[in-house]
Amino acid sequence: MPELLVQYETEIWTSIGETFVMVGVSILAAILIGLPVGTFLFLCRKGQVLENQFVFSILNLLVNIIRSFPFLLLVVFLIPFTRLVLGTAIGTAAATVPLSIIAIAHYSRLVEQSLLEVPKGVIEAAISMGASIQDIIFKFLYVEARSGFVLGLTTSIISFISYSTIMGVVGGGGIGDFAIRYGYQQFKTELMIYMIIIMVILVQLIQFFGTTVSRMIDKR
Amino acid sequence: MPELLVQYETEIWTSIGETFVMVGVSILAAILIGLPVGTFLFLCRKGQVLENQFVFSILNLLVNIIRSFPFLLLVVFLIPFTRLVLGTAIGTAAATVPLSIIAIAHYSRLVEQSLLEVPKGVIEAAISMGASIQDIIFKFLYVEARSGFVLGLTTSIISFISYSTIMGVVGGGGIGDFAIRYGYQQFKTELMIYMIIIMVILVQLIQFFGTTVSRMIDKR
Amino acid sequence: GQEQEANKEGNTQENEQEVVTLKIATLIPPMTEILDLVKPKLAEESINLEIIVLGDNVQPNTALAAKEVDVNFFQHVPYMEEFNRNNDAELVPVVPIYFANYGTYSKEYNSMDELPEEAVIAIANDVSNIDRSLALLAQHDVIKLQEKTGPYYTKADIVENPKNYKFEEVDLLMLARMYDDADAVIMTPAYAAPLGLTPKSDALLTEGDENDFAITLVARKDNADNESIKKLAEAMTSPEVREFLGKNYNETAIPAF
Amino acid sequence: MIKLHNVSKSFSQFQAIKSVFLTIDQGEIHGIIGASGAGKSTLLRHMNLLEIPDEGEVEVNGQKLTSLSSKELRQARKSIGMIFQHFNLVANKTVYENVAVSLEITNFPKKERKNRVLECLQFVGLESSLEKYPAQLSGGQKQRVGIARALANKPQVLLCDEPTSSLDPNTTAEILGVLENINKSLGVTIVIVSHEMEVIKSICNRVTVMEAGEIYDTVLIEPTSIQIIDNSPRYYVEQLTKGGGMDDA
Amino acid sequence: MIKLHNVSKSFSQFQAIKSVFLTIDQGEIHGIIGASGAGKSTLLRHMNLLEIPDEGEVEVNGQKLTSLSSKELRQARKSIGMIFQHFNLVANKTVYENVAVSLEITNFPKKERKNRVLECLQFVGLESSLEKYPAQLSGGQKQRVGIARALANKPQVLLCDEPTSSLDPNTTAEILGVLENINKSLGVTIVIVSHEMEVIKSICNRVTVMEAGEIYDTVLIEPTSIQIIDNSPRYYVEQLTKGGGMDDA
Ligand SMILES: Nc1ncnc2c1ncn2[C@@H]1O[C@H](COP(=O)(O)OP(=O)(O)OP(=O)(O)O)[C@@H](O)[C@H]1O
Ligand SMILES: Nc1ncnc2c1ncn2[C@@H]1O[C@H](COP(=O)(O)OP(=O)(O)OP(=O)(O)O)[C@@H](O)[C@H]1O
Ligand SMILES: [Mg+2]
Ligand SMILES: [Mg+2]
Repeated sequence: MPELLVQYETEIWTSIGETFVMVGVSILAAILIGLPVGTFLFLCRKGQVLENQFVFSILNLLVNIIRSFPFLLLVVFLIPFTRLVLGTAIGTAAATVPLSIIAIAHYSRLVEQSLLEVPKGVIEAAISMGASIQDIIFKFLYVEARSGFVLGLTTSIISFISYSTIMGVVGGGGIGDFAIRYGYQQFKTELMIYMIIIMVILVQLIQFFGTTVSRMIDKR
Repeated sequence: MPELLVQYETEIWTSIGETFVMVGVSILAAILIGLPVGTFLFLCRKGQVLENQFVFSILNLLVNIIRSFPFLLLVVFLIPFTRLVLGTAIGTAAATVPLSIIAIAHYSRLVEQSLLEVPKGVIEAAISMGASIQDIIFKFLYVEARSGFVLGLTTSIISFISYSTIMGVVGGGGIGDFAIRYGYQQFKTELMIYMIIIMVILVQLIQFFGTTVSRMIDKR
Repeated sequence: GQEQEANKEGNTQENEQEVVTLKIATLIPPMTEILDLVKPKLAEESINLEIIVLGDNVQPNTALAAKEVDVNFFQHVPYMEEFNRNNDAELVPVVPIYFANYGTYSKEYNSMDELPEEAVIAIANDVSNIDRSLALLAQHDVIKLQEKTGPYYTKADIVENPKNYKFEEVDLLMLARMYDDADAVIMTPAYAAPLGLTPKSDALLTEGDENDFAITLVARKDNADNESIKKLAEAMTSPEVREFLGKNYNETAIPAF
Repeated sequence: MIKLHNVSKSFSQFQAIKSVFLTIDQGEIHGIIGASGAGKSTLLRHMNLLEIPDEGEVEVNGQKLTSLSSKELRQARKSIGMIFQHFNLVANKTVYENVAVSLEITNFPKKERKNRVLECLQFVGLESSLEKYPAQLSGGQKQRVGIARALANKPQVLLCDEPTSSLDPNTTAEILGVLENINKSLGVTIVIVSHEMEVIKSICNRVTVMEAGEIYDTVLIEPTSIQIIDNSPRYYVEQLTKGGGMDDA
Repeated sequence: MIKLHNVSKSFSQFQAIKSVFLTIDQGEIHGIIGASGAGKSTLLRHMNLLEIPDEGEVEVNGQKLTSLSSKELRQARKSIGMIFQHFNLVANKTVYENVAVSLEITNFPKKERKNRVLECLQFVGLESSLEKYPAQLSGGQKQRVGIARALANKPQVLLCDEPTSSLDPNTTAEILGVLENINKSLGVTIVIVSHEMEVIKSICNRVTVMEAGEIYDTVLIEPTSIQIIDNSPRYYVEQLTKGGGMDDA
């Protein structure tokens, strides 16, 4: 192992840990909230089973507002909220709040788009059986869209990692921030390159894993 | 119009112009290069017409490398390249280079994903007619995936706008940077809020336009 | 802005004397304001000052070293030297303009003594500012630092921290926002000003002007002697600038000329 | 009982169903026949309100579907099975799961589900393909999964849109046997859209002939009953040669 | 001429085609018949190499498809038309465009394209639906678009996978007439997979009966010729009542 990495070993492990925490929480948020939001964006559309112009517009606007904020400003805007929720607005834990909110907005769009690819006939089959909305969602839509969900999540996770690099602003840390602070601002180019290599490996693994899983569960 | 906006009118218009330049060039790059890259990512996959593990791995790795860079560092890394291409590495024009590269990587993934949703039977029909790769792409794949392309581009453009806000680093300017510089750094909160409202309106328009077009061209 | 535009146009078209364009990279007020102030004066001397506002504190030096700009104005000399060391660059100071009077601020406490045990102190997260923040505290005997091992003090250099203060490193841009969150914040007046805080009346500790940290106009070795840069330096150290700083940035940006 | 009262339906400009009145009795096997594009599928899809009429009323089993709340409609649909012309299988579910899902939705007693699924797949001769996915099935096999799915939860009304279009005569006869059987033993009302005259003739009691969105006529017939034929390739050879062809070319 | 020489094909474990030898002569109308899942579609799909055999060789029009370069194969496929069991239309193209695309691909003379498309759509009775999209078509209409598309560029070999499965008897007869006509006048070799005995009987010269991936027998027959029947709903009523039913229920 290069000497430089040995020297900074503790910090590197810490920052990898921070990235995992930030991205992990974002993934959870994307799945637990982004998935339902995306589902409702789809279901409330014109012509769909829950058609509801009002709910659709509200959700659509909310997602758009979050997505239109310059990320840095969103982080700042959310400080009071973060403080309310976590008691502090700095540190890795605090960084997960804005990241999660971005994650939700980001993933819900990809979920919506995947659901739009589900053949209409399948939804009709579900309706004709008298399926409840819940059944339509879980037993039909999610089953047919699942490989799209996985690919979308893969893309999103990689974006989350990229977003997390900005979280140095509120002391979130993480590999990217480490690369920026030590590598870029202190001109330790070699260290920066190692960090980037770590990130590339991480991203490559995530992409590989995502692609494989999505192919495995795609029986179409 | 609020006085504050009148006061900063010139600057605001300039920054809107800068955002349009940066995002516009990114969109062009996404379409002119991201679309082909995404198409090859799809076509070179296992089981597809151009199956080619080697090309697939290379493209996949390249896209992943770009996407794994912390955005700020990508911008910095690309400075020599930008300088080579444009003769300068600062300013709005220079900012378009890293933005475009990100745009390509970002959009190509969404293109790949949309193409994966094209029913296999349609591709088989094309093959059975003796269609060339070019015909398969333009007369079948793109026709069937077009609404997905538009939705993906919509999502991407909104991401580009968000990415462009970081381009202040190399003097790229733009609305987001304006909001950060005047609104945030100088605590002109009101001005910042106006800028964000402008961005929300812009994003909302893009989303509306994208959704409408994608629905219009979706005949499935 | 429009008047200046017209001025510039007029210069290029009508003056026989050749107009020199001088590109200067900078970051935030009051730096930008000082430049805006001198710009019309330089125009009279056929110097077109092109102000490039960047958003990051490495790029102005990178751009200067790469000859994309002719001068920059955002840093103190130690920071510039550190850049030179790491990048084989030959940046040189032209003239110091003002001291950004570094200070410690607290929303809740009125003096450093009131700060409780284990209080959280927010500091900037880049090395040169960590160094500067720690040095400020050491200057006032709040902590004790060991002999410098590298170019900068780091948290590892703290040998005595009697009240066990916790240092939270955040981005420069976030420092002011931490005023509500942390027990104390160490920052430059540029970041404190928008909160309505001045070193003179609000800071618990200040750096004063007995230090190396004056914000300096910086050029390259190869162009530092340029006539137009000299004129720029002259304009930036003029009585008008002094007056401007005194009026708008009293005790916040102390003229260093 | 199914009652369409003055039902009309247009797609943008095109009027697909023109003021149709039709009553189908409880326990009947009712055929719908007509040229391609006549409106058969569209009419059938009105009987579980997959298509909402522009005008008119639809009544099934004494309930006016057109005036039910969405919850009641959902309940009503649980007793109306449907076989789709294009199958509409869930591509990511196995054959078994495709059938099982309709039992999950209708709260079929949990313990009996597995048996019921297997039973229905036996009806259609797919007991050996439980774990296959639709993409791995032949056309006829897909269609049979669709049939098994519609039968599974013992509906009171069964709407069939060309249920045997992809099936060979043997399998067709078997499927028709199953339909006739559930009609006789459980009194299920069956509506069959088909263009195969033999299918219609062999099991329908009454047949509606459609033309260009209208009912041309409704005819009462005596079903000829299904001829369960020899289920082997020999049958084909016999059929082919009996017309005067020469064997073993 | 189409020649399958010792062709075998497995899907993971399942062997769908078992060492098949089959020769279909130039200008022949050849039927393939057999139970659902027997391997008819899979066999047909070998004839343009949509399915690549695990073993064995495929020869069409004197060219060994199995040993062509991909460019040559593409060229060869241009003269092999295919009608798919599930149509495989381009959902975002209109009826007109779906047919026109096959002419664009084969570089059919530009000036004649429009006429050719209209002609083919006339063959299948869809001249009035040019601007509709597949989602707006009935099942039979979709199938007819698939047929028109396969005919358009005047292939020398036509592979038909249940081309009339969704069509009423009248339309079926018309389509068969078209097929017979191009066979007679242009010498096109036609292979028809079908489970409808009448279809096979009425136009095929030779019929292969398949069973479980194998050829059970190949039978030479004398086509009975197509009965073009009265194209009106009256026909249905007559057919239905002639068997002893009662008119006007
Ligand atoms: N991709 C696949 N994976 C696994 N099994 C397959 C696949 N494709 C076809 N099969 C199996 O191969 C057998 C033959 O299929 P094929 O589609 O050729 O039948 P067929 O004779 O055309 O039947 P039908 O008349 O029902 O269309 C079937 O048992 C089917 O389940
Ligand atoms: N969504 C739609 N938009 C426009 N026209 C439609 C739509 N759905 C159906 N049609 C038209 O309505 C008519 C009736 O269609 P339907 O599917 O009911 O025919 P069908 O009698 O079932 O024919 P087939 O035997 O071919 O399946 C057709 O002419 C079809 O083109
Ligand atoms: Mg139909
Ligand atoms: Mg088949």
